[in-house]
Formats: sequence, C-alpha cells, structure tokens
Amino acid sequence: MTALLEPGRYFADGNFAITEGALVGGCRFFAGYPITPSSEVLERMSERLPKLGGHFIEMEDEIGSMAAIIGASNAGAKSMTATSGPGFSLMQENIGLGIITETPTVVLDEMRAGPSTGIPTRVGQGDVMQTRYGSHGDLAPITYAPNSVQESFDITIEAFNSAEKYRQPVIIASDQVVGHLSEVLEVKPLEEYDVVQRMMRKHDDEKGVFSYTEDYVPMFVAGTGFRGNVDSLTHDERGYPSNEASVEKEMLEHLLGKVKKNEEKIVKYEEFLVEDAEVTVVAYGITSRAAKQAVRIARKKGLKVGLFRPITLWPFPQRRIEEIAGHTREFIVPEINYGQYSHPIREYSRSETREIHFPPGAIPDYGVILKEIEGAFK
Amino acid sequence: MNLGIRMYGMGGQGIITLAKLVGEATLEDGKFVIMTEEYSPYITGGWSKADLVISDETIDYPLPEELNYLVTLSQEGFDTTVKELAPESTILTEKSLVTVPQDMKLRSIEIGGIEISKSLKNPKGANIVLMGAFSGLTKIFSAESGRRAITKRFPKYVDANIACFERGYEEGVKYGR
Amino acid sequence: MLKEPKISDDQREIWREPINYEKFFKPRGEVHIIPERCKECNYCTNYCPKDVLERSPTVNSHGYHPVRVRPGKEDSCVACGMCQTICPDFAIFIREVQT
Amino acid sequence: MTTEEFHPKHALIRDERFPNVWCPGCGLGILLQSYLNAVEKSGIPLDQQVLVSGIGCTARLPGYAKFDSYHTTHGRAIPFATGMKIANPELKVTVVSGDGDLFNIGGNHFIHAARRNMDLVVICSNNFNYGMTGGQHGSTTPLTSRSASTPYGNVEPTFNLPYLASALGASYVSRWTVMHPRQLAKSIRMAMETKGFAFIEVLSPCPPNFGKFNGFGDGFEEMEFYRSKSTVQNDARLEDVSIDPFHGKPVVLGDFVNRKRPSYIMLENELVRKAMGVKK
Repeated sequence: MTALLEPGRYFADGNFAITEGALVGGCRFFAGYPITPSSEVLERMSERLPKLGGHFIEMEDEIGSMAAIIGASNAGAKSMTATSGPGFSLMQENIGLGIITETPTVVLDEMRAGPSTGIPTRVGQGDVMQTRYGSHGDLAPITYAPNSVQESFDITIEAFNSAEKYRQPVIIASDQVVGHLSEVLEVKPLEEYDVVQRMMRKHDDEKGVFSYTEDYVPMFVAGTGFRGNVDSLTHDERGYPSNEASVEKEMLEHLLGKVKKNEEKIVKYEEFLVEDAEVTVVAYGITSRAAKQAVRIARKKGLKVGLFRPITLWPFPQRRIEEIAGHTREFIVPEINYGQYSHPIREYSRSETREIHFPPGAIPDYGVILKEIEGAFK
Repeated sequence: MNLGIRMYGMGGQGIITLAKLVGEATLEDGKFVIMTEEYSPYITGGWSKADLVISDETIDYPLPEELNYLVTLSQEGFDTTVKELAPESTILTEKSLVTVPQDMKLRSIEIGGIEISKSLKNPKGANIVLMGAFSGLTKIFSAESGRRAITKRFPKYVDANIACFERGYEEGVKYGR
Repeated sequence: MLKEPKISDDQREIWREPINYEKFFKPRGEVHIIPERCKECNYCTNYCPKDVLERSPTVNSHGYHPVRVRPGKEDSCVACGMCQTICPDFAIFIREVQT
Repeated sequence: MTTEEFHPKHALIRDERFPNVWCPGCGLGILLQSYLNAVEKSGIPLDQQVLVSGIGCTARLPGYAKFDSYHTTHGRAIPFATGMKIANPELKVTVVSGDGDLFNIGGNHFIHAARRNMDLVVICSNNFNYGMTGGQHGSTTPLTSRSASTPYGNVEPTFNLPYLASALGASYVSRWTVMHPRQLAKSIRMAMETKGFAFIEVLSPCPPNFGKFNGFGDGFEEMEFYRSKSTVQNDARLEDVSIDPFHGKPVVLGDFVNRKRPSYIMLENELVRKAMGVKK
C-alpha cells in the first residue's frame, strides 16, 4: 500500500495540504464536482485515494456529491467533498441531512468572489454566514477557517476528528488565496497525529439508533447487522419518524446540545498581542494575515492593538470575545465581504465595532486596516 | 532580507511551475518563501503570474512589499510590471518574446530560453532555462537546490530538465554580480 | 410434429400442475386476520377465488370495517395465499392446514 | 378464523410501526410484500440488504422493512445509495422511491447512475402524481389527465421510463403493477442478481388523489383499469411503451431488458486494485 505523505518539508499549496491532511485524517471516500478554486483537491483525490484502497467518484453535481459522502459515511467510510460558493449553496439541503442523521463527514468550501458565479478565480469571504445558517432549520455547525498551508493540513485532520466526535458534517471554510498560495508545509511522522477512529455500534446493542441522553453514541453502520432506520424526518431515539413537537424538542436539543456543551473543546483561536489591547482586530482566513501585518506595524507606532483570529468561526468563540471586550474598547473586523462576522462580534462584545469591507477579488491591503487602527486611536 | 519577485507569462508557458520550482528550491536553502498565483480565466492564451516573497523570517502577508525582480516570458508581463518595480530592480526576460525599450533604466538581462531549450531537444523547457538563469544571476537559491527541486517535480524527465537548468545557470552566471 | 406450448418462466412458477390429482388432498387454509391493521381496501375480498372474505360489520379503532371470513365459508379456503400477497397492510395471512 | 399477531413476514418488518401511513387501497404495501418475498428468495443475507429512499409516500417504505434503511432528502436517494455501494460493495442496496422523487427532482441522478451502470436496484413506484403533497401533476402524469395542479387536464407529455432506462444502458429493466405481485417479486429478485443498474417501474394507485381526480372510486378500481389494459410483452419495442391508458393505449408490462454490461463496481474495483499494485 502506498503510504501517506512522507514526513518532511514541502513547498505546497493549500489544496495539496487539505487533500493530504484529509488522507491522514482517515478520509477514504471522496465525491465531488469540479469547481474553481477547489478542483485541485478533487483531482488529487482521484489520484491518491485508489492507491490507499479508498474510493473516488466525480458526481453529476454538488447535490449528488453531498448525498454520496453522507451515504458513504453511513456505510463506514470517512468521507469528504470539496467545493466553492456555488456548489456549497447546492449542498445546503444535504448538509442538513448530515446534521439530522448525525453523519460524520467533511465539507471544504473554498470561498471565492460572489454572489452567484462571481469571480471564480478570485478570493471572497462571503460564505461565512452560509456556513452558519445556510441549511434550513436550527443547527450548530462546526466551521474551521485556516489561514495558511500548514494550518490547512492540520485543521483538516482536526475536522475529521471533530466530525467523528460530534457526528455531524464539519465545514472547512478556506478561501481561494489560502487554497492557492504555496508556502512551507511540515509533515510530522504519522504516529504523531491524533486520528479519531470511528466508534461503531455493535449489532446486538439493545439501544436505538440514536440517543438523546448521551452526547456521543457510537454510530451504526450499514451491513453490520444492526438493521436500524436512519431518517431525515424528525425522529425518536429508535430512528422512527414522529410528528410530535415533543420529539422534535428532544432531538433538536440533543443536536444543538452536543456542540454547545463541548464548545470549549471545539473552539480554537489564535491571539497576537491581545492581553493589553485597547483595540482588537478580529480577522480570519487570508484577511488575518493582512491584519497581523497591520497590527505589527501599529504596535511599532505605539498603538495598543491586538489581533484575535478565530480558527473555528462556529461555534462562535463567545466566551473569549466577552473577556476581551473587558479591556478592549473597540473592535475592528476586516472581511472580504460587506460585513458578516462583524455582526456576532458586535453582538457578543457589546462594544463599538468598526467594519472594514474589502471587496471580493483581491488580497486585502493591510494599509487599509492600519489606517482604521490609527483612526480608532484618534 | 525581504525580496519580492514576479513571474509573468502566457498560459501554457509554465510560469506557475517556474515559480513553484523557485519557491521549492529557496525553501530547500532554508529560507522562508510564499507564493501567490493568479491567472486569467482562459486556460490557454491568457496570462498567468505568480508573486514570490522570500525572507529570512516567517512571512505573514503573502504579497511582496516591493518588487525587486521580474521574470517574464511575455511582453504584456514586461509592460504591466515594469512600472511597479522598485529602483535597483533586475529584469530577466525571454529574448525571443520580449522587447526591452532602448531607454530602459533598470538592469535587464535577456536570455534566449526558447532557443536554448530547443537546442537541447527539450522545447518545453524554456521556463527551466530561465529558472537556471535566475539562479545563476541572483544566487537567491543554489544550483544544487534547483536541481533537487527539479528532480522532485519531474521524476520522469530529470535529465532533460537538469540540462536546461544548467545551461540557463551558465548564462545567468555571466551577468552575475 | 407437435409444438410445445409457449410457457414463460413466470407462468411456470404460478401454475399448479395437478398430476395424479385424485391422489392428493385439496389444500385447506386457515385464515388469520389482524383486524387493527385492516383498512378495508377490499383487495383481498375481490381477489379471493373462493369468495371466502367479506367486510365485518364491526369497526376497528381506526374506524375501518376489517375483513372477516364469510359465515359458512370457514372451510372453503384453499390456501392459495393470494389475499396475503395482495394485502398492502400485512393484515391477513394464511396457514395451510393438514386435513 | 383466528386473529393472530404474528404475520409470516414478522421478522422482516418493523411490526411496531404498523398500521402503515399509506391510504386504504394504496399499492405500496403490496410493493413492500413483493420486496420481502424477493429478499427471502434471493438468499442474500438479510444483514447485507439496505433500503434507501428519498421523500414521498413511497419513500416511507424502507422505514417499515427491518433492514438497514435510510430515508434521505427529496430526489437524492440514488446518489446517497451510490456513496454507500461504493464505500461497501458487499451491501445489496435497493433504492425505492416514487416517480416524483426519482424522475422530477432527482432525474439527473437517475440518468447518471444508469449511465454509470451503478450496481443498484432502483424501484420506482409510479402513481402518476405527487401523492404526499396532495396530488399535483408530475413528469409521469398521463396526457389530458387531471391532477391537483392540472385542473384542465395535463398538456405535458410523459417520461417513458423503461425506454429511458434502457437507452442509458441499464443492465435490467422491467415494469409491473402492484396487481402482479408474484411477477413483481420475481423481477425484484432478478434485479438483485443483476450486476449493474437494475430498474423496475411499478404502477401503483393513488386513490385519494390521482384516482379520485380521474374518476376512480377506489384503489382497486384504478388498478383493475390498468390491469384490464395491460399486456405482458417481454420483447416490446420500448419506444412504444409510454403509458397512456386513457386514450386506448395498452399498458405494456414485462421484463424488457436483461443484459450483461461491465458494472461500475466491477470496473472501479479493478481500478483500485491496479492503483494499489495488487496483482491478479
């Protein structure tokens, strides 16, 4: 069997890193539909998966891709798809299917300029709220936003782990720049990576398909003799559909609760000079790298500014933002969109929040962020 | 040290490959490097370009502060980028495709990459000739690292490409300072 | 030359071919009904070749008149199983009994 | 007569969920019966049987069968099943869904699965309308017939499903009605033995909607009408088998296609073995 990526240093791009990270994370099934700028993930998967005894299929569309990876996961394979905005829109319904059927899987949404077809080859960050509220009904999504090639690799492994731990589709909201920029990728020996293996239900388990009293129950997988029913309708613990509001309440509180209760374990962020910051910049993905540059220069000018970078966009790093709001009088949220993540920041910080709207299509100019920082100190 | 390099060409000339090889070789030499790429929506016939930032420290912002080098295989690349170059910059062009104006203030070196690659019976290797020339000229990465990067990337066509690289290197060294 | 009659595979499966008919007993069936499941669609009453079944005058908890064996026809079922195969609600089945 | 709780299919159904949701006279229970009969006869281990459905009345069927069953989203049963089958080729995956689910919203997935010759059994219960939402017209509603959304009669030509499936290269294609439960069961068994894409169209009544709108008193009457128009013709020219019983056209039934073509799973397995460097 051809091995996974050899340990070492690579000059690689984000798409390469995500693909190889997924394979380390245990991905053995990929279904997708080509779309700029994530197509390289699909192409590389088509070459790599068969060598590892995995399976690759190029589906007829993104709707089918999302359905196929949920199907594959229910048949026991760790699965993934990769897309960009237009495809991600098409996947929303079946992301909801993954949520209600508690099926682990990973979805890469490499954000590009929108709306609609937008500029396929250029960056955007306009899907941030779609990763949160895109699928109908209440849900508690887990979304990661890597900002480097190294993090693209590491976070994909973590995304697979989270998918297994919390049994739901996990989204990686990368962007066109991170997907396509090349820089160093250091790969450690395989045994140094924690990979969560799927916990499977035993066929003689007396319990139902789901459990609403435990956060985690091992998953039943087709063909193992469990003979259970998995339903996209609101269902009870046996997996049987129900029209009762009480069952909906029980199920939904479990689906939301398993993420909410483990928020502290899931939430990840990086901070740069935040401790004493009077003004805090909040930025994610490629924008965070421009923001870091701006913060660095502003500090040299004596301005007490810090950078908070959410790595998990969702669940929202609520507790930490509230804490920072204790000593920060103002937040600045630069994004490659017209104001999305700024809303929860404003809501949870209850502080003055400036928005910087970078139009999709280009890497943000850090000078603009710097000017805004300076403005906040005037 | 913080250098900005732009590579520019037409789709199909292997500009992105060239930039990746330069990046890979520079990384081999223990430096930090980041590369962003951009291309027109047309698969062939359009333009493509890559910007590299090379530094001794980790790099946050992926775009160059200023451009110190331009490597171009197209006139368009020359015309659009020349205005953006920092003073004291160096330009490396493909002789047969780019005409450098007489009154050019910046240092510019013309290499006949296409001709050389054809003479070495590797007509697709013009970008590799320029890679060699860039190494010889700037010493930003060593010839050894360049060879290693090529070997890694083209395991099936090592010899033909190394030949191009080395001829390019010889040309570049002539102009080296 | 005599031609063999054309019989398709599925016809073979359905047909009973009585060989030495005299030597065999006529099969007898015992009708089992799960009245709570019956929705009085009448498929079985229409399909029974011996006209054994009819709607009962009583209703089940869903308000349907479940089928029952027509009085006087208790011994008429020949265990063909058609009612069982055609019942959409799994409400009727036949056990063959030895006479 | 005795009343007894244990139906012979007791072990194959989720008894506790009966009576089922279907209307009196609906044919879906008969389809379920036929499926179970086929499963019993097929000899395929019960633990390998998987049922996948989309959304609609038919899509509720897997929930009543005691196998690994998956009720997915509208129109997406085939890609879901495709993922399952590829991830674990040991499974015998059957998609059972309605005409609206498989051919209107899910039409694209159907044509691609058939083209790939994906190793699935796809059973389409065709009742000529959208039953669950109240009997609106769909791509299988016969010309001039009434529905909740064609009050003046339908003007759209219909899909000819066996012709479509056959043109796409399906390995097995047949059509029956729920009034042919034994032929249907046999057909499902043959589909399960098929390597590649097997498609079965099953005509079924919709008593409160399509049936009512078109003057049928109950499900039995509607089915008797189709049956009276039906002819079994295994070698029918599939171009001619579109359904139009209201204008005197016969309803042609039969096992139309049964051919050998390399299946997707077969070819993909070969590809994976080659990529892994496994020698034959």
